[in-house]
Amino acid sequence: MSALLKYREMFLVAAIALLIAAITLRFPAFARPQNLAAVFNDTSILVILALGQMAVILTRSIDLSMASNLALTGMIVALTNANFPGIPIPLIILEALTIGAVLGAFNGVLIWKLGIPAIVVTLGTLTIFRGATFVVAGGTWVNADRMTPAFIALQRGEFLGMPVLSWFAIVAIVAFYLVMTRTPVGRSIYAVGVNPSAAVYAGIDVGRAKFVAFCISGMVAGLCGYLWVSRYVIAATEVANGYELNIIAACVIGGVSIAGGIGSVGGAVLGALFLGIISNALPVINISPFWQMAISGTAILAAVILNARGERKQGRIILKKAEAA
Amino acid sequence: ESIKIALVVKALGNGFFDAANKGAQEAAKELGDVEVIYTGPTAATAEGQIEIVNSLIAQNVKAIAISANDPDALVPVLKKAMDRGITVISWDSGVAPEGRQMHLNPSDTGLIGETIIKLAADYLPEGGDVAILSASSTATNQNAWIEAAKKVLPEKFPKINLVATVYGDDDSVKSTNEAKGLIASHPNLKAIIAPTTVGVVAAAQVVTDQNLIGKVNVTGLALPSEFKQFIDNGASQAVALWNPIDLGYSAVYLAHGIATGKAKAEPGAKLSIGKVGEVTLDDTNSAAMAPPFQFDKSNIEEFSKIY
Amino acid sequence: MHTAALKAERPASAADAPMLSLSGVSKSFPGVRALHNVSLSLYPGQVTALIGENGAGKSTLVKILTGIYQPDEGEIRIGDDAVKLPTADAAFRHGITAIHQETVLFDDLSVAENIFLGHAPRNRFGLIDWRTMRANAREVLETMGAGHIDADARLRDLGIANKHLVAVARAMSIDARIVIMDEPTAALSAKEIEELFELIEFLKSDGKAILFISHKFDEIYRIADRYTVFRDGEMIGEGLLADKPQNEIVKMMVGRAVDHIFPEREPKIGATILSVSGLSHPTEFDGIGFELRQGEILGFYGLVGAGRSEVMQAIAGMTRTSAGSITLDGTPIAPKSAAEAIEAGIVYVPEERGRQGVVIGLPIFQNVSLPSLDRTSKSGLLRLAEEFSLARTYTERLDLRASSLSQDVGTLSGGNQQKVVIAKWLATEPKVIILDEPTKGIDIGSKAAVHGFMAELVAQRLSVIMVSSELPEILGMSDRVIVMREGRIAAVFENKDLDAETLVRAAAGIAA
Amino acid sequence: METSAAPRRIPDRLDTPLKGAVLSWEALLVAVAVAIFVINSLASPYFLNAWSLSDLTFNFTEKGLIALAMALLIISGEIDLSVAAIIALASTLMGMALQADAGTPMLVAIGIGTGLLCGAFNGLLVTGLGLPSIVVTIGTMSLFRGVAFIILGDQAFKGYPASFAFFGQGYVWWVVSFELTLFLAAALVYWFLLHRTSFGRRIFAIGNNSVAAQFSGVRVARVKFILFCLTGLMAGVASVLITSRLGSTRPSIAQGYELEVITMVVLGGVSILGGAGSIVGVVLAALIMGMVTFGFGLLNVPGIVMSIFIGLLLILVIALPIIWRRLFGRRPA
Ligand SMILES: Nc1ncnc2c1ncn2[C@@H]1O[C@H](COP(=O)(O)OP(=O)(O)OP(=O)(O)O)[C@@H](O)[C@H]1O
Ligand SMILES: Nc1ncnc2c1ncn2[C@@H]1O[C@H](COP(=O)(O)OP(=O)(O)OP(=O)(O)O)[C@@H](O)[C@H]1O
Ligand SMILES: [Mg+2]
Ligand SMILES: [Mg+2]
Repeated sequence: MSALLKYREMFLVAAIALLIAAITLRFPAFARPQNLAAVFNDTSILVILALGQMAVILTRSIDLSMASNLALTGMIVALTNANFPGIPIPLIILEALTIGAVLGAFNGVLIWKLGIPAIVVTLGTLTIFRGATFVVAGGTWVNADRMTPAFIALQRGEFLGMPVLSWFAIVAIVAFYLVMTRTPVGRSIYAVGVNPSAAVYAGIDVGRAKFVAFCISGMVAGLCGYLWVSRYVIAATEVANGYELNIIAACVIGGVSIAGGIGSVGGAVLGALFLGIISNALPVINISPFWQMAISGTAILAAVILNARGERKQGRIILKKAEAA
Repeated sequence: ESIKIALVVKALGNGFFDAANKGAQEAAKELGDVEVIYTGPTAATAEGQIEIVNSLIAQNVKAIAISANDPDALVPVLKKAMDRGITVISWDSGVAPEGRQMHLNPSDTGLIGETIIKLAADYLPEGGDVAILSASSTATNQNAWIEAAKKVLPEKFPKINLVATVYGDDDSVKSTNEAKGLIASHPNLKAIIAPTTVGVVAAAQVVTDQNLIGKVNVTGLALPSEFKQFIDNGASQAVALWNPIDLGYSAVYLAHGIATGKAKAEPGAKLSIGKVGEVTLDDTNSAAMAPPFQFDKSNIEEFSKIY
Repeated sequence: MHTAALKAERPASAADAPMLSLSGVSKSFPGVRALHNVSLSLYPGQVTALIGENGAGKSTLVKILTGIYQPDEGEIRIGDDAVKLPTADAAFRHGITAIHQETVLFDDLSVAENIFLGHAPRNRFGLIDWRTMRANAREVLETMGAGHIDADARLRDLGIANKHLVAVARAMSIDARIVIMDEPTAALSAKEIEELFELIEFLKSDGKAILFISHKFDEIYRIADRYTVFRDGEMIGEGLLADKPQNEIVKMMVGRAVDHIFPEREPKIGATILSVSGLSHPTEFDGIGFELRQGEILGFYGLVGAGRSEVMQAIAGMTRTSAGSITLDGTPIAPKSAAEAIEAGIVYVPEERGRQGVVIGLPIFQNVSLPSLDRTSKSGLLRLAEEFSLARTYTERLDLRASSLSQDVGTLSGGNQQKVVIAKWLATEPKVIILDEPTKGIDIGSKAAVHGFMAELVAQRLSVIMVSSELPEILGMSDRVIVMREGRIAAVFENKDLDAETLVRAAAGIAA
Repeated sequence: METSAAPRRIPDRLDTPLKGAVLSWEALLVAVAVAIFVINSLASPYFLNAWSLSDLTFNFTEKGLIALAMALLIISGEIDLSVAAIIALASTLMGMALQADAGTPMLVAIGIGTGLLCGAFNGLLVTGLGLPSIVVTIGTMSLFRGVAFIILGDQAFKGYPASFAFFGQGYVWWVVSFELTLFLAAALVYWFLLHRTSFGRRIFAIGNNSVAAQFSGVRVARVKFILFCLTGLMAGVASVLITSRLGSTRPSIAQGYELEVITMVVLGGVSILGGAGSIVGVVLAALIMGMVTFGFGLLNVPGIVMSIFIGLLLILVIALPIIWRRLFGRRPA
């Protein structure tokens, strides 16, 4: 759409290309298509999560509870699978989506109906959901030996030469693109972030738009709960602990403005890929993994500074207009 | 009134420690007047263990038996516990000598170090590159074993080439990523040695996922119940472990003995551990239990039913 | 389609039944009774002008009709049916559309989307059809004679006038029966106003009922068929405009003769206190130079967006300048922050009261003492007694109506908030006080109080700069008037026999 | 409310100060704190014991010290998520100084100094470049802890001098620890700063309307910069205490503290949107969180389960007054 957004995404694409080129200098095999596909596959979960977080941030809110939601939903579906191995996997996925959405709706309702700031609500549910993970499992872990082969195998299967996990991410990207750009719900999420009071005049219920965004982020977190536990074949209380900040970081690097209203599906995906490439590359180019944190911190700061430049409000420019007239 | 003994573990939910708790409860039943408090933080951090030890001190427990997340950070609080008359021993993963009265190693450190290398070497007659995927970089026991392994390498296994040691922090995701990194950056890697039950599962899963079964052999220390499938599918030829049930049993038995004055922790002392036998304390008041036990295709089925 | 082409011959007949009628509508806000038992009727094919002073309740009525506010009591009928308008959406569905007074649009969305948000065209999968939407947007803009606006542009990049045209386009994009325009011409140029009027004629001929709000009588007489006058939230009168001369309407609006508003005073003008020369800003203004004398009220007039506020904010340290000098009382100063300007003795009472003036959430006395904290506190420690006495002194002089000084300013009415704002800056005991639109949005009584107080200030040898877009205020209060246009000074007048037309010509750049 | 016939003389206040105090947020927190104290005493026979109560304070003093400064920062409308990372970096640098044989005074200076510098770095990015603080400090959070990881890698620093141990393990008098004493003293200082000085008043003004504050001559950027420095400084102080208490340094030290500190501040009645809050509330919230975690600990409830309680407490304490007002507080307009 807007030229500026395009510019920002091109910038990220360039940064990622540069990053890959630099890594390839040290480790030529990195740029091989199979390897890049593997990196994408590794980053799929972060990509999906970042899209959900983007929907929330666009409405001037923030969801700190995504990683905890992921852990709780992941634990519940793992327990379901362990205790009722006969339940087919599509139903398990449906269960993950539903539980995630319900947890997201819990956040959303508090924000919509009571008007509590999102950061406070999700700070609370961040600990509540994770504590609940411990409680539902009675403090135990669910290991590979308790999961059915189908539960573990689904995302590892191949379809058209790509792992199913990657397809989950691709479907999510397409779905988000359509929802965010082509549906009234998606556009109202943007509108609420750009100017909440104007949204009221346009007939949009601001609280409801936030509620919808939180349902979306919750649903996405729930789905990733299943993907996560079946990927790492373990469901534990500590799963994805602290990951909420990685998700937000991916959005920020992708140019999603924390002040709401600005951000795109492409940006969020690229932001997640940027972090994914770094975490994949460091071990192979033999940079101590201890550098990873500092590098992603620097990337976040660089991204905020650059985005702030792009966004800086233009002056009124009375004089120029006078000359033009 | 019963004697309270706290079994503090690195993190709750870990199958290895749950098994140790089983043994601890057995010991309690056998000793009669003992109540075991099984506790630990949810994430394997020293701060979490410190808060727990503080609350144990307040509860006036008689003894604390701890598997520590950090050998040094826990010393001050454990000292405080001893000052208040509580018996403190460490087991599995030790604390520095000034922070406990004795330490119970699950096995002889040197022996474990040698065993983990041997597990890899047995299936590498031609020799080749191997790497270690450890738990956290501050874990006392793993560090000691790796040290011991490195010592025996040059003389006993000259053809084995240790190319890297990385740390997965006993976190499945981090361990998975580290294992992937090892495979990517060392194309000739023949074996991954993971002397931790979390890391070994993660590494075996990565090898399975990347279709490297037969090319990269995963070995190390593993719980048979968690690891059976990887022996079955060939990602691993063999792993080793001691009996965590016996370990938990012994920790409580020893803590009870010292706390009640029946036993005394001093260099050279021989201490009884009931049905498991007895151990002898060395200069640093450390003792070692049985040599590690090896699991492979022949016996994993049977042991996976026990722990 | 073009307006002229479709102009149908359908004379308005007063016999038609009202398309929309309101009766007994009241609406109160905490501390303010915005509307009391008002009625209003709109007729198909006719323009009704809603006339009233600032704060009379016009915009509140618009918001009730568009579902933003709910009336406390009263009835709305469309045709013969009583309707409820609980949301903006409900109002849309009843065929009511409005151009609001403030531009309530989305800066970061495209022009096309601003026009169609909420009723975008969809394709057969139910997805928004951007291509059609852009085409429709272009068509609507063209119909209004605003074809120069790029439908794909981001709204942020548009000037204020174009934004306003987008707001008009948004209202036009809905196929409505009732069209409401709340001061639609305030930010438009003469040519754009012409085009808007052409559009209104077209809507009239199309049988729509139109409510038109404006403070400009020439416009009202030109376009409207009927009038309704509000004063202080009450309906004072209505009827056909053709029967009513302007002075009678003004009398209904104000409730008394107009010339009583401004205080009589005998200016005692002294030596120059503030002199500004060559003050420039890279993008906003250029070569501003003037002198302010002791005991003088210097009026700054110009059209909205002429850059007066920017100049004043630069003098008061809020914006950096690229060139020029300021001398206060013989000493050159270059304030780099409001704090420095206040220290030097120049204060700026800002134009946007809610955003720049009051600190809602703090009590009245803390608002008043905020710029004077260094004076009321002792080595950094607060002294509440000092703050209260300072606040009491100034708020009582301004005749503030409040139940206590510890009351949150947010609970005060707009006019009383403005008094707190003025008290706050007066309390710093400045040498020069700059008032930017000091009576914007305050009721007539408070307005007189502010004017009276300004007279009192200059009588006490203070010097005042007053920025105002209201001609009567400029003419009634200033000793001299400076007119700004497009970031530069266009003319300077002594206020002797100065007439409105001269000022308007200077502001618009039309040679006399 | 306004009356049209208001008296010429406007009274200073209507409510007596006492009436305000009874209905305040702090009163609610006092009630919660007392309730938890009573429940703890009933639930565990070990709770009412001087040493237990003393040990309890270690559960909140370090986070509480940071919360004091964080409260001011949040009231001004900003936030700092990097405090835990600052602790890690400061501790790491202290460890490095230790390797170079620095003495205790030097170690303390380095710890606090690092905190101050990190805070200044945050402040510079936020006020100098006008960036949103939540994003900046998510970035510096990774950066600071990342630098600690780069320096320390898989190592740990240990062997702090005996005199250094006093800060985190020492007692000033009987069961009164040095940490508790420092926390109480700092609380007093911050209370004074926020509620009794013109600096504090300016913080409230900025939090409620920073543009109007700027127009009123408040140096907004300067005040915010100072608040970031103070928050960093307190994180440095906390780092000294934690490092002393653990007697060693790892880069993963104090993981996740930032959210606990913010929870404490919000629970203490500070508005996350800025502009409102009190130090008394924050101190009470710190005490409540300490008592809850310690009380559950005495019952050997796993820490993660108590966090459910803390999360619920946070949401309930904020939601209940809103629901209450909806149900009963409908005032005539
Ligand atoms: N949201 C609100 N809260 C409190 N008071 C309000 C609110 N909206 C309007 N008012 C008050 O209601 C009264 C009527 O305001 P309104 O905006 O309707 O006036 P208006 O006739 O449109 O004036 P103008 O010509 O200046 O636009 C004013 O006193 C105003 O301060
Ligand atoms: N391009 C624009 N976009 C949005 N708002 C604008 C624009 N230009 C002007 N405005 C608004 O119009 C109003 C008047 O503008 P401004 O104060 O800058 O001009 P001025 O010459 O000082 O006029 P005045 O002080 O009489 O309103 C302000 O509220 C300003 O926000
Ligand atoms: Mg109006
Ligand atoms: Mg202006």
